[in-house]
Amino acid sequence: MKREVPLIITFLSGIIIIIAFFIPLYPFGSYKNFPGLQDRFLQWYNILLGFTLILGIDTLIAYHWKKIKEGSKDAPYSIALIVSIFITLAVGIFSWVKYGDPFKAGSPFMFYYDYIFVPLQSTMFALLAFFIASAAYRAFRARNLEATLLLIAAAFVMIGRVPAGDNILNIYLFGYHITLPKIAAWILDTPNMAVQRGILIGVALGGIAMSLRIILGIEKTYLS
Amino acid sequence: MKKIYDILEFLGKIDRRWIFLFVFVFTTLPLALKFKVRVTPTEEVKIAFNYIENLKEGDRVLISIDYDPASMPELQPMLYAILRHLFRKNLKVIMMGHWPLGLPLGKTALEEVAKEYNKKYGEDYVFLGFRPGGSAVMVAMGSEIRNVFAADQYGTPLDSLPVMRDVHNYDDIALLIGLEAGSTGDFWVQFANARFGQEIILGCTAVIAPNLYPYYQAGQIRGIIGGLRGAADYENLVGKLGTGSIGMWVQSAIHILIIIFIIFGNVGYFVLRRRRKRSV
Amino acid sequence: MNFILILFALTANFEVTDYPNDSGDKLNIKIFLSHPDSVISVKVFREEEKELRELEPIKIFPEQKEYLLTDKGIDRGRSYNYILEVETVDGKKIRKIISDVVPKAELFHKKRLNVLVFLIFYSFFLFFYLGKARKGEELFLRKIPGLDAIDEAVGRSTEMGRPVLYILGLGYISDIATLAGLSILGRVAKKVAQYESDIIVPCFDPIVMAAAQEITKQGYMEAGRPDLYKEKNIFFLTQDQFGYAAGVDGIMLREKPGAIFFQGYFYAESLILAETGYSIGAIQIAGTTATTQLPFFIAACDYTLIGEEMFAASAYLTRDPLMVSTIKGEDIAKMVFMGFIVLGTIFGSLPFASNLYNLIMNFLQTF
Amino acid sequence: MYSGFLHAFGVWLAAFFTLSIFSFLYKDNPFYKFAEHIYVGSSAAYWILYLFVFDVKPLLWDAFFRNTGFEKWILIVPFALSLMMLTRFIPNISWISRYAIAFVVGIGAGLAITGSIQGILIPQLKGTLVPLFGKENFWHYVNNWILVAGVLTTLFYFYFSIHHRGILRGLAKTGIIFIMIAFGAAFGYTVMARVSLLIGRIHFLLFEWLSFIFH
Repeated sequence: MKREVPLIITFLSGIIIIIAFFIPLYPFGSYKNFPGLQDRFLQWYNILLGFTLILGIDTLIAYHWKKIKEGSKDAPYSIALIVSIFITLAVGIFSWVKYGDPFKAGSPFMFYYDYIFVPLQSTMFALLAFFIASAAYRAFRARNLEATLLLIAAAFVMIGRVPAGDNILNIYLFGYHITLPKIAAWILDTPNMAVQRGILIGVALGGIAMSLRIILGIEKTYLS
Repeated sequence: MKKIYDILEFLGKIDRRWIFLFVFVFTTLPLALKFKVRVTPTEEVKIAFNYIENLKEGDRVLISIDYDPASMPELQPMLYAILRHLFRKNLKVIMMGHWPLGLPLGKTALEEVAKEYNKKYGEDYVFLGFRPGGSAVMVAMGSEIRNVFAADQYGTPLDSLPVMRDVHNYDDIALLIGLEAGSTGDFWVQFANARFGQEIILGCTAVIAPNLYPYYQAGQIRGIIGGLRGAADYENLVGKLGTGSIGMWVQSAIHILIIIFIIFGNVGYFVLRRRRKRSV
Repeated sequence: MNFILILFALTANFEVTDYPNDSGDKLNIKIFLSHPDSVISVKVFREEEKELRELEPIKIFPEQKEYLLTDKGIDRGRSYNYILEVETVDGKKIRKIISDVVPKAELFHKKRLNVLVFLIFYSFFLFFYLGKARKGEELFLRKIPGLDAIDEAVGRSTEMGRPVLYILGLGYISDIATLAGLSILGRVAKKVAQYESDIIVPCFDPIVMAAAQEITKQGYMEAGRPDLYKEKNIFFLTQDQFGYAAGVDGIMLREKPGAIFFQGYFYAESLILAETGYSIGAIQIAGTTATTQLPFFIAACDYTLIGEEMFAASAYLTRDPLMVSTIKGEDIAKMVFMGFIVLGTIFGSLPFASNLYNLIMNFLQTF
Repeated sequence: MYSGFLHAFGVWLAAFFTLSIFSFLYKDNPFYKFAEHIYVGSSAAYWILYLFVFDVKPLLWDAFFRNTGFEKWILIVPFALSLMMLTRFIPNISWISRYAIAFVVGIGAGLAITGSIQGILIPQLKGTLVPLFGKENFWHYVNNWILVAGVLTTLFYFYFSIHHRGILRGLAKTGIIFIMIAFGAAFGYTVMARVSLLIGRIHFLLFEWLSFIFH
């Protein structure tokens, strides 16, 4: 009962979406102001997907709560985490009730967003500028043909896409004006495009195979 | 001769915190001294600009905020430049988003630029906000946008907003501009363009720009505005330089710095390998 | 010259057709105006039981000659009359009437036949191979060169008397890349057990950690050395992206592993991991489907399994019918794609084959 | 947006968090850990807030009071499914959440199949059918040759049902050359993205935090 019914639900909901894709007739497609099965299922899907956003939160709080109870050396950080969850939530709900919209410029929630959340998240990723420079220096070696090709293409695109590269190279070949930006643009337009297309097709084929297995109940890991 | 090899080998072993210092200095100094550089716009950005330039006055343009503060330095200047262009051409702007963490960024930019061109909310622009569902929202907007957005962010029903009165689905939207930091752009292409024929231009971070070229070549999107370079190009085309252009001088400096680091690293590597081959 | 222009009386016309591929509640109205600049207003009315309903007014642009309007929410199968009224600058009024137009519903969306053809063809081959694989038939998969690199790396690491470090990335148990990484872990654990060496697996997600412990223990058992398996070497580190990278860097510098494996789904932290791994001189074998991280791994690691090579490697190792049959099904689809591209480009280049080429292109048109 | 004092206090707060994250460059330290945990905590809270502001309120609450008749009472179904989803937080009855998750996964799979075939496979195939010779100028066709060769050899590189020997080995080798050039381009462009993030933060530190020095 606990395993069969979910598989049936997955099968029915998946099949109806696929059938409604091919058959516009009511009840699959909408007719005048009677929503069809597809539009109604999508509406329910939107509502439910919102709830999946918060699914991980209980494991997060449980994990940090355990660290506080155990009194591990990282306990103060866990306290900071749980406290910041509730403060942000309280500030958010207060702003929503008071201003009718938490994003109203000047509301306490926007203060929290502008001066705490934005700096934290954007600085977190700004670290990468340093790491990409040190990784480029310490780890990127032309150890074989493949790595050499990668580094040459990288150098062309890097120098071709910044203003410094505009007038380093200026030659005329077969009536074409060759410059570094044009080489970089060509690398992105043709070889890069062809490979990304090849990979895109491979990923799409894999995704379709996985989705088919999910609908037909062959793939059950999502139920674990 | 041995002295030179020692120096070359040393080049391969500089401590990484020196590298961090170089990057910090070459970013802070040019910014502090406000170095500016003129960029000649790249082809795809010009094509995107011209596409918007050919839209008719009063056409409705849907902007989708699909990024968050982690991609703000690239996409926020791009959003400002695009909004200035749209309002200058008296196009109607409808803003929504799939990344809730980035919505306030979109809303702040929209209100600021709207004030700059004294546009009226409800008449010239509208902010719809976010609905969970991703591709399901995109498909629902293909039949009737009110199935998903019955009201705007402030609770006003769409029918009482002049901009939205005769907008029902993609047939009434001249162009969709997606500002992408992840894979939401791919979904727009699959569900808005392939299924309903919606014309799309994608502005994106430089990380995912290479992944969008297959859509551009296949004609599924009309233009790509890639990374800070794309933002600076668009600022140039619109004729109002902003934070996009300021960063380009630093980009030049750091890119050259990194290429030099790669060369140093490889020189040190090959010297070491030759010495080890001879001594073993 | 302008005398002739005035003689050209404005012609306005319109045409009402059934909205294609719908549930029968819509009609398409196309309006033609020869001189849009000399038109003040255009009104379209639908006649229902002697009562005229005006449709939404349309905005006229001086240079646009054609306008498209959709009349919605009408009854399938009922016949309707439409009236077009155009008012011109010099006060003239043009009236055109089209009567008994019937909106029809379509059973099948004709523009989406290409999707159905592909779906049927692809599903057939996927389940054809699944059936064969489940019956135990031997399905050929070429050996992935990366597998030799994996065995060699473990060998050289144990020769130097140093442990092996295995990183499963930041994916969850539901990510395909993490599942592939776990099956490759099984192979590495077995090799490590044979060489009587140690394997360290710091994890990002508790559920993935539990699976990793299970698979590593099984690897040691298959090598006949269950006594060497140390559960404490497979532990949960942290769930923060950069905290995890910093933690793993610390382990690398302390334990100085001879071989490091990055197999799973990675984000921007791949950079920090691969760089420190290279700096301690370890042999690094990476594998991920995250295309944005592949450039760093290729440049910094000794060998990298690119995207689908990871699935092929784990299918080759585990011989799991589901994985093997999926790869065979995908291969058939790729072969058909390659054939289609070769034929399509040739037809596109030969002038006499152009109508065949246009037939293919129309078949592939999605909207 | 904020009064003088509030803005100044906010900028100093932002600068504190910016510098504590940057301290990670020197080494992992308490300041970084403290800032990082606040980041994880506050973003978790955002998701809870967004659930109510953008999902429960407009799609359930407002929809219930706006609609009438059948459309009004049909909303009981998504409401019930949402409660079933929430049972995931209660250990002994968390298996009920499987029904709601099964529905979400089923719809997601159906959308993925139709989206991938119609949105990726068919248009990408159509985009590759470019002419290889004809009246236009010579270089246009060279470009098409390279494009088609790139797609074919990349697809062949990820083809696992045949040994890569002889001529096929050459095809795979060409494939890997194309792939390396493409990943090189991807790496080159990513550098710009990462550097932009740093420019954003340094720009903030200089012109907002130290605005009394730099303006």
